[in-house]
Amino acid sequence: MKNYLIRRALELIPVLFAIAFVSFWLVSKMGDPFATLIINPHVRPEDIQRLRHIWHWDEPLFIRFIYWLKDFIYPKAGWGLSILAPGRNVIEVVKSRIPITMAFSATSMILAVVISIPLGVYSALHQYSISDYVLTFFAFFGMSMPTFWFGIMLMYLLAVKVHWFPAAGAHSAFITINGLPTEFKDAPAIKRFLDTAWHLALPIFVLVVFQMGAWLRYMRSSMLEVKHQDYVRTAKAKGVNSRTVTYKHAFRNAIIPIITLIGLSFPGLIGGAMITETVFAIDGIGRLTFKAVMSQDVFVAMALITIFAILVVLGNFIADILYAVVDPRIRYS
Amino acid sequence: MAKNTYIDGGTTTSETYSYWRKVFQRLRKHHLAMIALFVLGLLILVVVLAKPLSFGNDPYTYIKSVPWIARPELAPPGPGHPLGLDNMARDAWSRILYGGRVSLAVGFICSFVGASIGLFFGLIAGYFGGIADMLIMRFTDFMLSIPVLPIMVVLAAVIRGSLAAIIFIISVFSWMGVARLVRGEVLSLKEQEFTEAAKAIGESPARIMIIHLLPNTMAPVIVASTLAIAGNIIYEATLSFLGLGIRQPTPSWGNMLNGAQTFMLTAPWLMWWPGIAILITTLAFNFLGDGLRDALDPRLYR
Amino acid sequence: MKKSILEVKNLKKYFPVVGGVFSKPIAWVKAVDDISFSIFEGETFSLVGESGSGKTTTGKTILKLIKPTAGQIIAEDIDITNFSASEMRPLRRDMQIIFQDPYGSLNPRLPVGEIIREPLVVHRVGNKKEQEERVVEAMQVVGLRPGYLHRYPHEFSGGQRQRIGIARAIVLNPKFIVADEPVSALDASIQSQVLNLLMDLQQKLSLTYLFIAHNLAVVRHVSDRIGVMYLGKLMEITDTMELFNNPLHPYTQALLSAIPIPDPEIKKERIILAGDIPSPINPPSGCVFRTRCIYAQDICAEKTPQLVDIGNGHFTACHFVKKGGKTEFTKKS
Amino acid sequence: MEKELLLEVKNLKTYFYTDDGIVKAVDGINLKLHKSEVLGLVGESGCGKSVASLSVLRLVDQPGKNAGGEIIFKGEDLLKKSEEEMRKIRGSEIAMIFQEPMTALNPVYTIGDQVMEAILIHQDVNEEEAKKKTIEMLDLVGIPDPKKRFNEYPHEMSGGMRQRAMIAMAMSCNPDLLISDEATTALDVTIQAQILELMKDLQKRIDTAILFITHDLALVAEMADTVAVAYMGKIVEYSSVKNIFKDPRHPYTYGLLKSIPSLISKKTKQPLPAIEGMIPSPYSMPKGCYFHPRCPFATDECRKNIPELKEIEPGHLVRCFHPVENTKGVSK
Repeated sequence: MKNYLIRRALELIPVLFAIAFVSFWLVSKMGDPFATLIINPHVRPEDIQRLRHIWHWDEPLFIRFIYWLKDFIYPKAGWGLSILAPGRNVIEVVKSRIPITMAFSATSMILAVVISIPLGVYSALHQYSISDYVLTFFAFFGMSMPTFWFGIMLMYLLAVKVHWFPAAGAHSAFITINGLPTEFKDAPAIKRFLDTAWHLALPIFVLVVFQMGAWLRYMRSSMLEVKHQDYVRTAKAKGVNSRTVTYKHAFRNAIIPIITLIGLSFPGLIGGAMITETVFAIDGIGRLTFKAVMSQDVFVAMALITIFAILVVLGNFIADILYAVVDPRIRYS
Repeated sequence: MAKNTYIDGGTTTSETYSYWRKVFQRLRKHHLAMIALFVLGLLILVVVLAKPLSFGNDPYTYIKSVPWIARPELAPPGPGHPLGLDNMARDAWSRILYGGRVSLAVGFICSFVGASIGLFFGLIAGYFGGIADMLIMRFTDFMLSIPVLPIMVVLAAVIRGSLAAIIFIISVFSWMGVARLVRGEVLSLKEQEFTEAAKAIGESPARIMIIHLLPNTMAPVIVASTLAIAGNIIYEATLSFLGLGIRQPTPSWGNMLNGAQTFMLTAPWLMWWPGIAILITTLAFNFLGDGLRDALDPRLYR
Repeated sequence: MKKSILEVKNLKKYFPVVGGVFSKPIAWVKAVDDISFSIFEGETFSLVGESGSGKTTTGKTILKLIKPTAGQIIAEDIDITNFSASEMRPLRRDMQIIFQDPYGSLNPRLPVGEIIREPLVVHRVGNKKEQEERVVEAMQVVGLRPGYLHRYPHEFSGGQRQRIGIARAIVLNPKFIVADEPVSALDASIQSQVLNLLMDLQQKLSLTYLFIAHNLAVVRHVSDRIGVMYLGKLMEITDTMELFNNPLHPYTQALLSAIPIPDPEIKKERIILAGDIPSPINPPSGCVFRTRCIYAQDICAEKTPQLVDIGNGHFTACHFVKKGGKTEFTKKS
Repeated sequence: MEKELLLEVKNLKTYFYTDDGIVKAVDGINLKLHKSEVLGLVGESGCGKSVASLSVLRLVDQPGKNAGGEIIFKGEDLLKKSEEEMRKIRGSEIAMIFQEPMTALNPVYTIGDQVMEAILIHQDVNEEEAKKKTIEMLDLVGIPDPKKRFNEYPHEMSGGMRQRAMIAMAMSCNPDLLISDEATTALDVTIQAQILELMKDLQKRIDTAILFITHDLALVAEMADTVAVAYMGKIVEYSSVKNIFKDPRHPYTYGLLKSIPSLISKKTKQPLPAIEGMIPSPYSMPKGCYFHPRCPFATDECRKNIPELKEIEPGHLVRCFHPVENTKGVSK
């Protein structure tokens, strides 16, 4: 198993490097980050030249990338040049947005998996029953639904028409404590948590539905496949009761292919989070990416896309480890 | 053994049927897939006949006035304009019809291009193995590790706007699944003796791939491509919704929603129909794909 | 001396086993390890052995379906060992193969007529009409109704499919056919039909067979000479009757005694070999059979016994079998 | 001496209700198995032998269903038992081993765990005792170094060792009946000899009756006391092993025995007396006797009516209107 994981880890390094380079190249095609500075009448052309030199923008693409990568890994004070947040360190800007995105995408992913796996098993065990059809229909609905539209519709129905949920943002600006409006950052932790949860309920719901469809279908078909395996029959022939047959013998095998899919689902989750953040105006890294691209904020966009790539690659690696843990056949290869 | 005594009986029937006919027979039993097929047929018919079905409206023309409300911009549904007018006073119904052309075209073309690239890479990697396989699969894994939507957004910002650009952007990210699938199939087909028999006859690799491997990988590719159409339609809609896809004034279901969110409070009806159109289309492709999977499942077959 | 149609000299085929951090070959499966034999014109030469003995690999290597690691393959005085695919192509008209799996050996998407016609198309034999005539003729010869031309493989039973495979092999009028376990996947009542067909075709078309099988009763019935393989090595080669009446190698003796006999009244003394067949990845030193041989001595671990003619074309690879068939076995204490 | 009757299968029917029609996989099978006896059930693919064995344990999957008959085990009809009662019988009173030891063992659990599970279910022992018993069982079936092997996964073992583990699992609760469904088919001939030897040895020691299912007539000759020959879901001949091989009366049994290549005969490289034709499609079974299209002795009667399984001499049952006469010496 050690060899296997070392090999996988080593394979990830060039992948990460390549993704970072390709995104760097693409993002730099978006526009010249220094060109916009010319609008400012206080900035002289020499200053722009100087800035270009400081950020190695006068070097060839690949060299520039290496310098950029170095700065990305060990950010200097005042590193980067952000249009959205002028004068602020790019890494700082990005860092402040990560927690909210992580919080609501991780929550949605865990919820989606935790709900859909038992439902998928149930669906497989009751193949062709009414509940199987209902679940199947629901799964297809989740897979077919355009996330952004689903988000808008929920916002319209549940936030605009009836005011059950807030329409936008990750939290309120002010929280009422003892009848007094208090600034969010000064409110007690529990209040802050509840307020955030209330704000994120709809976006999380959207993401859960978006992810659940696929998990439900995968789990159902994996379970159906395993149900007819010889070892399930052996277990029955041993006199194992049907509960144990299902959960000890069948489920344990059915979950193996699902785990490999977790790694593959990360890019989709990031996309989903980006859309949801944009629709619900949540200031996470997804919305920031969109804004950065739209305003040609090259340094921010590069940092963000590299961070996304790291997340995907790490997700793959975690799935690999999990896979090696659940499948004894992999441990020795 | 005496000559001309033939071995009769067995599973042979008097009727000769082809594989695809049998598949269709099984598909017919799959009610949801048949409904999906019907819905898709209808959709295609509707977008092809967009002009006669538009009640004489043109998706690009600004309507100067409507009788039931003072300002034509964001006018609610009324006679001749069943879905009302958008913020630029264009007929929403005709825009949905013409937008459907874009969505379906993007869905089909990207899926076809993706499947073709995937088939090519998958066949090469699976059949030749070794270095070719390693390079192709590393590249595939690399593509799968890319956070698709953020990169698509960047790409769309770099090459902006045209239908061809959107098709290119989506196609770039829609071949990896097929490549992996085909490679896996080819690896298992290679284990089967008919591939070896072809080599023993002296067939060239190209002939083996085209005559023996390609037709035998088609079933899962068709399923994957059908499901991919749904995904590609959603990608197009998403990019257009974000303002990075099909550009105004060309209608697309996605860019119709881009405008609609802004006017959610004043003209909520504009939000409903493009979304429902996307949902129905993707739902139909997903159901059809699922039905095809059951109908093509080789395990039930033999 | 009879004319040899095929000669194999010191043939070796090693398959790499990859592993470790860098997926480099860390070991070799010695599927075929230094074997030599000749096949005479018009005879049926059989290779028997258990799984992992390398008999199928030998058959496929002879036809260059697998690239040999070392040694020589000489077909009618031409050394084809290093022939490229295009150099092999004209020779393939004379050398054909019949496969084991009647389900996997026919392309499920091609109608039977096309499957049988493929060899004619590839070798550009005649025009379409002539090709179709030859297909019909081949179908008649193997006992398939020519009216089945347009049917697909799945419409046929296992026995019929095996006939289709045979028709494909003989349509080019080859001289030499490798029959790789041609009846082992068939039911007993169908097995005898196909064996009869193979023997009948040999007579009619003066074919030479390399017959690969694990069923010794079948092999006994169809072969002129037999080679016994174990772990990639040849243990014994001799005429069929000589092998069954006078097996000299301890492995052959054990193998023959392990065959169940369809007669409840014959209760024979069994030689039950201890232990498993060792892995071909790391076969025992010296004589590969020594780990299970009841007569093994120290010399067996040190020296690899050579396959030697002990008289009348009876070859054996055992340190204790001497010229004239004298054996000097002593049981291990 | 007549032994105590352990299992009696009466007119058992198991049908598969598929989209293309009903497949009568088991179509009225009758079997009798006495205590500590070995009954061989032979037949080619499609004869229903495996389905019959699974039917006895009531383990036939959808779309297969019992369509009638009785399975009397120790005087009680298994078909009338509740699922819970049935579960208690499986693995303890009736155990089963399968053809493919690789797929029949769960890949994610160790051999030890899987054998121990059977002991823990049916015996009133704690985990430690069960583990001790498991290691004893592994040792008994000839797995070397059982303590170490306890922690190995199926993929780390050879086919022969896996089948030994399956046998250990099956025999761990001293069953009265062991069903062996093609248990040696996937194994090499020298390993098959080992496993057969082991089964014979255990059968003597534990005094278990065996329902020995195979397609290989030679194995039946070796293992069985009584033999039932199945063809297309029906028993066509039923007798002592000696009768079946020395005096086969059904044309199918007779033809089958004659068609297998011999290990003694001098007449090699000669055409084998093969049975013509092939088994009919289960969706379009012939009228009358199922074997008549391939039978050299078929008459109009055979084409119209299905013959009954009749006792033509004591202990020898044949389902045929025209049993073969003068068959002495067919076996080689």
